[in-house]
Amino acid sequence: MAERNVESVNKVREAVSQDLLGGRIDLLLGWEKGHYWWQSRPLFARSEADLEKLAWDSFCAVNLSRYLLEELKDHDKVGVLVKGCDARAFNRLLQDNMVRREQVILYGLPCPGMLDYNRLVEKAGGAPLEITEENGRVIIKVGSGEQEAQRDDLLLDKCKDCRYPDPAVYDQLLFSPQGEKEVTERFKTVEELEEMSAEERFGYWEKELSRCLRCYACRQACPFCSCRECFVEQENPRWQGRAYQPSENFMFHLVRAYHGTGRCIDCGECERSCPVDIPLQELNRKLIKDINELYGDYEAGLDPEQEPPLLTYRPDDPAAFSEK
Amino acid sequence: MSAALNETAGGWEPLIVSFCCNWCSYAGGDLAGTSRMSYPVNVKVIRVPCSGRMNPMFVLRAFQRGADGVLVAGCHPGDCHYTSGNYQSRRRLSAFKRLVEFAGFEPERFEVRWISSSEGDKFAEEMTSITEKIKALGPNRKMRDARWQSVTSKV
Amino acid sequence: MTTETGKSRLIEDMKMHSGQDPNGCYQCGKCSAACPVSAALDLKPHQVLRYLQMGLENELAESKTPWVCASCFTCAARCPRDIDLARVMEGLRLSILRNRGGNKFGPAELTPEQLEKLPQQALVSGFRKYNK
Amino acid sequence: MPRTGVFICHCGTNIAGTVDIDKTVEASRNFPGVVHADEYRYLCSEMGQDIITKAIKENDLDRVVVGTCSPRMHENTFRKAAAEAGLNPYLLEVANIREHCSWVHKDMEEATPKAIALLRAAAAKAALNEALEAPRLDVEKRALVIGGGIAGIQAALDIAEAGYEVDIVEKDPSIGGRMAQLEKTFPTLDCSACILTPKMVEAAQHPNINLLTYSEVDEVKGFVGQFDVKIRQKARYVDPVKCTGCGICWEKCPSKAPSEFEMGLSKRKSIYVPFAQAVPMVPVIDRDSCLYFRKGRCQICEKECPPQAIDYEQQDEIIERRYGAIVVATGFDQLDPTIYGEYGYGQHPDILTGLEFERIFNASGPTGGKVVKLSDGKPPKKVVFIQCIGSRDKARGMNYCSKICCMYTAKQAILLKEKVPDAKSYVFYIDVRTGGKGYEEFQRRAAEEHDVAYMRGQVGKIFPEDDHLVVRGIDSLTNRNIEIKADMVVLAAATVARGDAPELGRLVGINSDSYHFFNEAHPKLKPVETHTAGIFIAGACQAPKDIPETVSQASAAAVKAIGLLSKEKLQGEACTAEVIQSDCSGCLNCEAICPYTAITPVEIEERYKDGVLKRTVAEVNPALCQGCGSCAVTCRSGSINLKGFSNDQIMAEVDAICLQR
Repeated sequence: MAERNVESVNKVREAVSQDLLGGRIDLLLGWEKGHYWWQSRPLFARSEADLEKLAWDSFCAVNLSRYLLEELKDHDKVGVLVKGCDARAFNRLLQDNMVRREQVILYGLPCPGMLDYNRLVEKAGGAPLEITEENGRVIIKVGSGEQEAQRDDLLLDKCKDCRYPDPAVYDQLLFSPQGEKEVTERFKTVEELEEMSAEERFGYWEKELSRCLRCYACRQACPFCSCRECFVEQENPRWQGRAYQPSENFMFHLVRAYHGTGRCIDCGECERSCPVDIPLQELNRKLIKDINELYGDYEAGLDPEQEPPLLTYRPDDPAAFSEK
Repeated sequence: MSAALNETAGGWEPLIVSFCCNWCSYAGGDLAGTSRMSYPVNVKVIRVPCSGRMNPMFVLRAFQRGADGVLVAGCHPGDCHYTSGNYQSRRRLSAFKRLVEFAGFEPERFEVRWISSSEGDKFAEEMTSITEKIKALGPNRKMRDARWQSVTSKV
Repeated sequence: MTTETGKSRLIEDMKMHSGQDPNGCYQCGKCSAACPVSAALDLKPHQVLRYLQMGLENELAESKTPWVCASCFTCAARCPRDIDLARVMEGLRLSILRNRGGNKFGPAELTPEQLEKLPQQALVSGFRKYNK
Repeated sequence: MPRTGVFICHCGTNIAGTVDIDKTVEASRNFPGVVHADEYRYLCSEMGQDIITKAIKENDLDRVVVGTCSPRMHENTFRKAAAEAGLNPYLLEVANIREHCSWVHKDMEEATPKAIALLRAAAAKAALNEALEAPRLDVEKRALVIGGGIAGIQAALDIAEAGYEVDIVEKDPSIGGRMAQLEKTFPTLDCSACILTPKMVEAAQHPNINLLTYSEVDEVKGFVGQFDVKIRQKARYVDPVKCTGCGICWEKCPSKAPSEFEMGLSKRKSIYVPFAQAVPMVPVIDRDSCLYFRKGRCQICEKECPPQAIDYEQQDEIIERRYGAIVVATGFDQLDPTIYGEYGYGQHPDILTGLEFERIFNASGPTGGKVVKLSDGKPPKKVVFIQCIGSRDKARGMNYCSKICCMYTAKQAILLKEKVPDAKSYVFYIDVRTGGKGYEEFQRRAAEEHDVAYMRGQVGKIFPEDDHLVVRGIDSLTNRNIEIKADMVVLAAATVARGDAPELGRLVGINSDSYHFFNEAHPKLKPVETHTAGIFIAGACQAPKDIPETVSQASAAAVKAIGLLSKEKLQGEACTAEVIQSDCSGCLNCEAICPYTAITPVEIEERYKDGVLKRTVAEVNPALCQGCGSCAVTCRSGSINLKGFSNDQIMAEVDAICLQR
């Protein structure tokens, strides 16, 4: 991935610089290398110099579409690099009328899946210094030598279960599409939890959610959380207490997940950005599984024209309760 | 803590909050009244214009405030005074019911029923059956807001 | 013989055995009209229902009807009040049998050896049937 | 902090019987915000309402909580009392401590704490009530009557007489409905056509009435005062203006089909008018049996028609009009007795239903008025009438009594005696129910003067034998089985709701009971109104009834409609939704689910840094909003709220109701 990496970054930079420097867009959202070598953080490129810092490697996990909410207030036209999940996030914002399609130029990047630094550390048995990638294998340089592993074993959770690596919407597609991936274990954890008894499940979630310190990183990273004032911060009515204790944590996470019914694109950013690693994606996946089961398969963000499940109905809909 | 539960002299009595839609289920409740039927006193009804008005947050709020069971009652699909209120609430509350069960609530804790304005007997039956089921399950500790109970039980 | 609440024991037993409530009948007579053996009955089926409603247990006990009834279900299939007359007749037969002659035997009449040998199940059902 | 007054009603002993009034009043005193608590035996009485009005003034209360019967019963009464004291009526809240408490819990120890909890919740909600104004809506001065039977005609005539425009939508090619199929009517035995036809002509000629026959309602939107209705006028393939009703076309038409009007007992042509006195006298072509439409041949009607009124290219027409009020008068069907194998209906031509037998009496009926057996055309010697076929039948039929069968059977028995003097009638009945004016005397005349043998008992079995029908019944007064060798059997089949009634109910927005008869707003006090404002019902579509009752219901429904149309402005719904536009993110989910399309996007400008930010937010049209509150739930940030049932009010109610057991 390394040499292909340099070549691909140049391809991206070249495609983007025409528009940025040509004035078609006044801002480009991309990635740049962060403080550590295994971090790629968002880049707000406005000039030639900014474009130099552009990066496209195996750590560009951050969802850039989310930044459109703020940036489109100050810029008329914005360009954004979109992987599969970022493109579906864009469709989410489009469907929620948060963005106007003509305001944004989308540069599609079929995504090979991003690596999980913790898995690198685990595989390397120590702090890895550097990695190189060739045809599906990763060579990790670590103090005492090298470790090698299949790339697929080192992916982030959200990339392991990713069905649509290719962007669902784009203006230019910069690389050849990867094609839809076969995903079998998307609801594995959900099904395991469903097997448990009510008490065990409550125990599981009480343990997980007790770590939540209500920093709301999950809400900030989430493409479907676009309210101007979130219900947790409202005073009249005071839906939600401020203290982080079991009943309040449950209230926040259950309600946020419920707000994602038929809207969550399963991009996993909430789980990835959670500082205390709560498996938040499982709550959203439970709702996705139930909506698919009850009201027909629906993949949020794929097709903005398709009616979201909770905004429509059929008179003969099934119900999860007795209708006798 | 146990003192703060709904302890009464005769042992624990469950508290059931029932949100009833004004046009059908609430009228069904009125009919149960005029027909002098009886159902357990544990059930307390809050009137909402339509089952479509049922925000899942009201259900969670009830559990936080110490309710042991919540029953939402609306018109039979097709009978809604606002034509589509119960169609929408059927989807919303189905997804939400599965979610709270996934979070660890027993299925009997939160239930939804369609009760028409001419089904006074069904209204009484449903209220009795949910009370008995919850009595068998025992008090609900999940999502109970301990601070709120102890603060207010003195009032 | 009436129970404490003044109801006829025979009829209460019939209700318990058959699970049918004679009060549901409004005497339309359709059962008797269709009954194939109606001619041979001293009390027509709708009359049996009326006697049950009126509590005339002696006439019912003496009547031939419950024994002539062939349980062909013609009446039950036609009853507009959804009463299963065939089961009513069956219930009637059982309660007549069990009330005839009062107590047959109770635990006191049995010697310890008999109590030893007889299977528990037989004892219990015997007491239930014949010990009123 | 609000100044709330709590008023508890004894309701005689209805509440006081199982709720300790004094303890409730005491408890109410220490609810948050309560400054005055009182009680009275009958709060809904004049005296009671004065107590409330006086207390509001004396203690300058700005919130009122009334602990009485269901708000569905007296909320308006108490709101008016509050308004009299100058308090906005929507600042009053009712706690239902009768139907939902004292009447359903017998033990005072248990019922009192519950009543207190319900009152606490009402007080918590009242504290957050705001003064609301109901919008004033204009009323379209035009009524729609669905169904052109005697009920629809009578309602339309009364509304038209009051000076308002009325459209009658009738599914069949002619108005007249069931009554047109009758030969004679009880109890006066006057000829049905003689009293109906003048009404039909009057309706056709009335300047204010517009007849839309062979038409159906496709869609009803809007609400009281502004119903937008789409009516599909099916293609007749005959130009009503040119057609003179001369009848040459249906004389010459070669192909035939079973006549619905004659209940299938005889045939009609493919181009036809249902019956001789049809109004309008304009035929329709039945596509399924017409040779031209099936095979592109014939076209005799087009050739023969003097005014050239036939037009094969005619298309269905959709008419869109606005109405202020709607009267549903769609009538009834007769039960199909084939579900009772024991009666053999449908297996022998001489076993008929009451309506079919009525057609046989009719001069323009299948037998030209001669009462003969359909099997061999000979006059019947013995005719057996059987009552309660499908009525009063919990097992396989309808559990109710169809009310009209005892009378029309007696009438048919009398007509039979007049037409076939040596015929003998037998009537098997369970109970003869003839409660109307002059009904009992009429029925006794049948039994006494027309030699009709009334047998108290049902029939168990009917089967054909040689050239007659063996009827096995019973006379439960003599307890004797009876066997009659009858020539003809007439089944008094139950009156049932129209097959498409649930569909029409859903379309128009009114609900129906388990038998699919439309639900009246209140069985005793509002028999012709429905739960949907502006929509009224009349006649057999609400429950089985005879012509006198149908006509009086029709006039009642007409008066209700006139009362509505005569208003300059209508009071709309006060508890409507409202958008807090600064919070609204503009996702417009609310617009997507609003059943009344009352929410529209609107562009607003907001201060942003040094400039101005233009963005789209939602806006509610209070005139269209009916207050269902579905938008308030689909809005994740709670930026759209429902006045009267707002988020904070319901949350406050939940807190208060969970507080004290």
